[in-house]
Amino acid sequence: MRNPVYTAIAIGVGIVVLLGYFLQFDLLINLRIILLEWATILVATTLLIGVVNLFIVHWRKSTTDQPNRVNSIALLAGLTITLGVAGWFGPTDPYSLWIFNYILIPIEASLMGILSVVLIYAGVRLLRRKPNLLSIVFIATAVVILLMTGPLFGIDIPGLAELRIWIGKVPAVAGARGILLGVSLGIIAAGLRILMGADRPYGGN
Amino acid sequence: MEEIYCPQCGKTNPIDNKFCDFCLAHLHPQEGGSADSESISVPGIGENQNGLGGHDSDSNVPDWLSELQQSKEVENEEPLDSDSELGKPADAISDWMTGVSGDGEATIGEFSPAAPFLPDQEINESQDIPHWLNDALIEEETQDLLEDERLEEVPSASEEKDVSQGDSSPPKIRDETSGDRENAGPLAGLKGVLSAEPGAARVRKPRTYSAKLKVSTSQRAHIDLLNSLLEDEGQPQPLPQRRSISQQHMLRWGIALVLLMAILWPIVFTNQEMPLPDYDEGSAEVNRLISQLPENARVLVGFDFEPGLAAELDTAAKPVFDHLLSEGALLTLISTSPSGPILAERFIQSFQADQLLIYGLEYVNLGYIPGGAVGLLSFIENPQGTIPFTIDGLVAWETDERNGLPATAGISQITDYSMIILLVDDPDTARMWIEQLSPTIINPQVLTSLVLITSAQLEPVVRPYYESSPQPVNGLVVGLRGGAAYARISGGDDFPGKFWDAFGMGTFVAALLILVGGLGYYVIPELSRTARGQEKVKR
Amino acid sequence: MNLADWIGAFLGFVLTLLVFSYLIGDNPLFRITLHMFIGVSAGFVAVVAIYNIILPRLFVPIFINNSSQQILSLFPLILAGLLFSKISPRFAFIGNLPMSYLVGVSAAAAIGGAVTGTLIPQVLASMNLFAVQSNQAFDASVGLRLVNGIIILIGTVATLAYFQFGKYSQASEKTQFQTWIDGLGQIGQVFIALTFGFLFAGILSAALTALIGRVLFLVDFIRDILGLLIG
Amino acid sequence: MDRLNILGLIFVLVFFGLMIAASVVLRQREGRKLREIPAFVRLRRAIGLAVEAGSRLHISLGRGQLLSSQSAIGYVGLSILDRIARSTSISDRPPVATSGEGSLGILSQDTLQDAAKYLGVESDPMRGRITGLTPYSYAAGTLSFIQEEDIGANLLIGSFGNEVALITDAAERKVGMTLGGTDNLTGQAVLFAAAQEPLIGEETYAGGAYLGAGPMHIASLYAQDILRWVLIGLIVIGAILKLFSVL
Repeated sequence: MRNPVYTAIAIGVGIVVLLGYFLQFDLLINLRIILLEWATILVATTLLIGVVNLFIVHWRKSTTDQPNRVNSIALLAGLTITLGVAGWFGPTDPYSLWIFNYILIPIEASLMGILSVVLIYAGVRLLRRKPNLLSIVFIATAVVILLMTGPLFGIDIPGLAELRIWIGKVPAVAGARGILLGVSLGIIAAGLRILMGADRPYGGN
Repeated sequence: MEEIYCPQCGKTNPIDNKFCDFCLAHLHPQEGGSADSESISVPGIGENQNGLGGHDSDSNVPDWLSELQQSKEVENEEPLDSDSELGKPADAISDWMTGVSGDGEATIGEFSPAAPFLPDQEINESQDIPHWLNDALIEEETQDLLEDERLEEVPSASEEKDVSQGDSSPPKIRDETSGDRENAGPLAGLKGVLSAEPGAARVRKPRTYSAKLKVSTSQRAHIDLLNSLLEDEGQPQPLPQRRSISQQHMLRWGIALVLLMAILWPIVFTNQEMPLPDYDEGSAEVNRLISQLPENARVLVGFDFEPGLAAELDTAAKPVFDHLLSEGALLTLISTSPSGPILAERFIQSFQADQLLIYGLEYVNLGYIPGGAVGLLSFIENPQGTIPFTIDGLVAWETDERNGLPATAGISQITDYSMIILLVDDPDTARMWIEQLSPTIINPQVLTSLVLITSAQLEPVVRPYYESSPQPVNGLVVGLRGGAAYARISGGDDFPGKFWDAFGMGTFVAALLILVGGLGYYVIPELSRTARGQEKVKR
Repeated sequence: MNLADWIGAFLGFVLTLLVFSYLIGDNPLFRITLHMFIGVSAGFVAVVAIYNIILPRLFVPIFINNSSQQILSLFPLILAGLLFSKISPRFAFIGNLPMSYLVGVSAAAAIGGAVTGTLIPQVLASMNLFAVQSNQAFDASVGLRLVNGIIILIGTVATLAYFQFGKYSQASEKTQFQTWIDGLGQIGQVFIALTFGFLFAGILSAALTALIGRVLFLVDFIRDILGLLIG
Repeated sequence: MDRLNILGLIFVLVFFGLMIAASVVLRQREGRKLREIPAFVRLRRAIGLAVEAGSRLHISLGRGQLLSSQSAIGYVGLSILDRIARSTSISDRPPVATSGEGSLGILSQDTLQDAAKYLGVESDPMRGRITGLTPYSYAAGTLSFIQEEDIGANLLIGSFGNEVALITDAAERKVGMTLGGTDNLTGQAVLFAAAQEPLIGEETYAGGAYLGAGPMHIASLYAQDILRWVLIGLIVIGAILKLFSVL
């Protein structure tokens, strides 16, 4: 049996915050603001715990004799140096910006660059993997949009530019809206399951 | 009936048995294929020995000895296996699995027999079932069969009689060892299995009872099955998928090469610039709004993108900010992602060469609003209370008691800003900003306008907000194309031409690759399959 | 460029090449680079969190506010302290209290956000497509708007219908209603594929821009080096 | 008081009531069948295979911020993690979870520990991993995690952006099954092309129901189905009323 205290806290706090979204009573609104403010601070704390967790995992890995330990050492080095420099001088100091500009941005932007190859590869294989109407529609749309996003050597294919704008304005909006509405139904269901105590991801068994 | 003693457990077996019925050790060292024996001994790790030349190099070494060597090496490997990831094995089975399947490709990568010939990746990709899965399967099969055997071996009345003629009955032997857990050899990790100690083989006198009585048909069937399984596994795999894997590699390499060439070409060789886009309504609207800003207008700028997209958003935003700063706007920088404040600072620094921007006077960096939509809403409702300090700890706002920074002077609520510009790469973040801001700014009395500079991927998400009426988004610069259009509209000729050329080439080649490559990749195998089918029919 | 910039550019050059090496195949150097990246980005996140939230919002209020606010600001401090027990598996249970608090708040925030942020605005936006001013003359542009509005409406409805989970008929025979829903779902799928295709092209062009940015950087660096060597 | 807000509250209350009602009805008699979603059929098979073959399942919970709508998909991922941990922990190699956000990481550890306690086995906190704290570093961490570990199937259920392509690519290189669903539109578009088994939009939220995470998960699907048609009705009626300038 789970500890009922935790469930009660989750449900109680949740209901107050939820009602605060819809009902405009001063007391409720103030209570909601305070509860959310605390939650915001706690989320930042979990972020720090995440960093500590990362550190511990890789510290353990780097101190045991295993083949991937060099990766963990690299991670720890990156983490400690950044914490030291940015923590001491401040995150927007030129020293911190140096690390950001010459280590973080090159790696992340290159990963994003690799993504283009990965995505083209996925696009090329899609038809073979799932030969159906949806894949054809997907690929045809992607190709038309791609062609019309770039300057296309200054060549003007009549109708194609208009088609691109129309797709972006009409059918893509319809699809996106349908998906978003469906997703919000899913979100409400998942949230309500927590608020009625059916799902209890917090510990306390 | 001729019989043979097992060199490992000392029991008798029919002469034509390849393996001992009891401990699965090799009965004929010189005949047994080494691959077989190793597959049994310790899958995964046992295979390694093959690569290291354990058996092949010296077939005279008796099996039990080589088994012993192996088991020692296996023991040495164990620290490798008990990686911190693994759950602490709580029972014998998970313990056994831990030992068997190893953890991490390190084991496979380093010791796989194929390692000298193929790079790691090839091994991993070249088989339908990964090594570790193979090993686990073999071991599991072995385990199942052995367990079945044990169950079925509960002696029937006649068997009991026969067995009693010997010195001791098999169950008794088992009892002797049942408390121990094997830590080496083929049955590592199992409790209550027959002793594999070489000493036992030497000390104990061979039993003299007929094996015929012991091996039931079902056992025989199981053993045959096991043998055939193991032989199959021991066979070198023909790597049926290898061709298609290398095909995939080739495809990847091909795509990368063509794409890089297409991008490099205009960057390195050509000077012929592709035409900037003619006109873009969203960008034109942004241009108009900025031109209409009052003197020293306060502008709130949200930097909400990931550093990976810095190239796209920086380039798209550059012409807009050139224009904005030339109008003398004072900037307040903010973000809802932790990397945002640093990206903001970096972006502002990129203007310093042309135009000196003094911190606090012309711009101020408020840093990061935590808590996603909740935090953002609280900032919109009460900016001063939510972020009282700048990222470097200065008091950000002017209050009755204290002086704030000039860049934020006169701002007490969000609608005091003349314009809010948002640089964003994520649809959820964009929607979050728009949805949270729109109740406040869609108000005829509010003069604050919201302008979005977004990554190209966001167009279908943000365009409806721009198109709808009332308009929650008043201007829209989408991706590199939007930035190029803005540069053309504002007359700024400093839009990086090579960038735009490479972009034109890149998008064209990408579209072509997907279209032609996709069709080719689909059609060619289909054609060859049809051709193969026709050949078969002819035959 | 000063020396620090030269060193930085060289580092950036090498790191870019190391990441690009993944295109040839996965390799240990690529992984080391990735791990360094994870460490650096985590370091920045931690520092920004400390500078922007932990210090000004957790600790500063205790010292500068009046007594009632000071007491109030002790609560998050205590909760955050309890949360830190999650670092040790043995004492993790102490942190269950703040976690259950966080889960409750976040579930409510999710529901509130979905209803007020997505559901209501999107439904209203779908309706507003048909808001034609009564005094406005019905011309071609209004007609076009209505046609587009109808397409968006059908697309939205069909996409929503595609997600229908329950079946209205047993497997053997389909009721008319079920056939109708299935048909609508098929149309919805086409709209979904179209939307994804559009988004995919956008993502690809964003990724291409990043790739171009990196290639430009590499080429510029080589040019700079050559310029320096040749003079 | 804002009329729309009140409407919103009524919507949530009706949703709540319908979920309760559906759970009661489901308990009394067998409900209608759910439509088949191929991805979940294959997932169940993959879980079965994992139990039999002792391979490890990897569940990636994404990097959704807790105080936004993204948290909901995180909770769906966690309930699937719980379900899978309970069905596979005892057999051999229990599942591992990676996440890109501090709080999700903590929750995944709690979930795994609860499942282990329920089964009476010891749990290792290292199985709930935080692999990075920004979207791309999370993708990078998960990518190397997939490459370094022996994983039979990857479930990506959580909030992902376009960076998810790096994860699916790594999974494909390792020849493992990849099932992916997210709330993020660009993430979905990428998964549609790159994942072996993509889940679209709301389908991802149904994961709990399709994997048997509890009766309330199925009940909520029925509530969603009813309210879906209510929404459709509202949109159509609203559009007609707008057209004739009634509203």
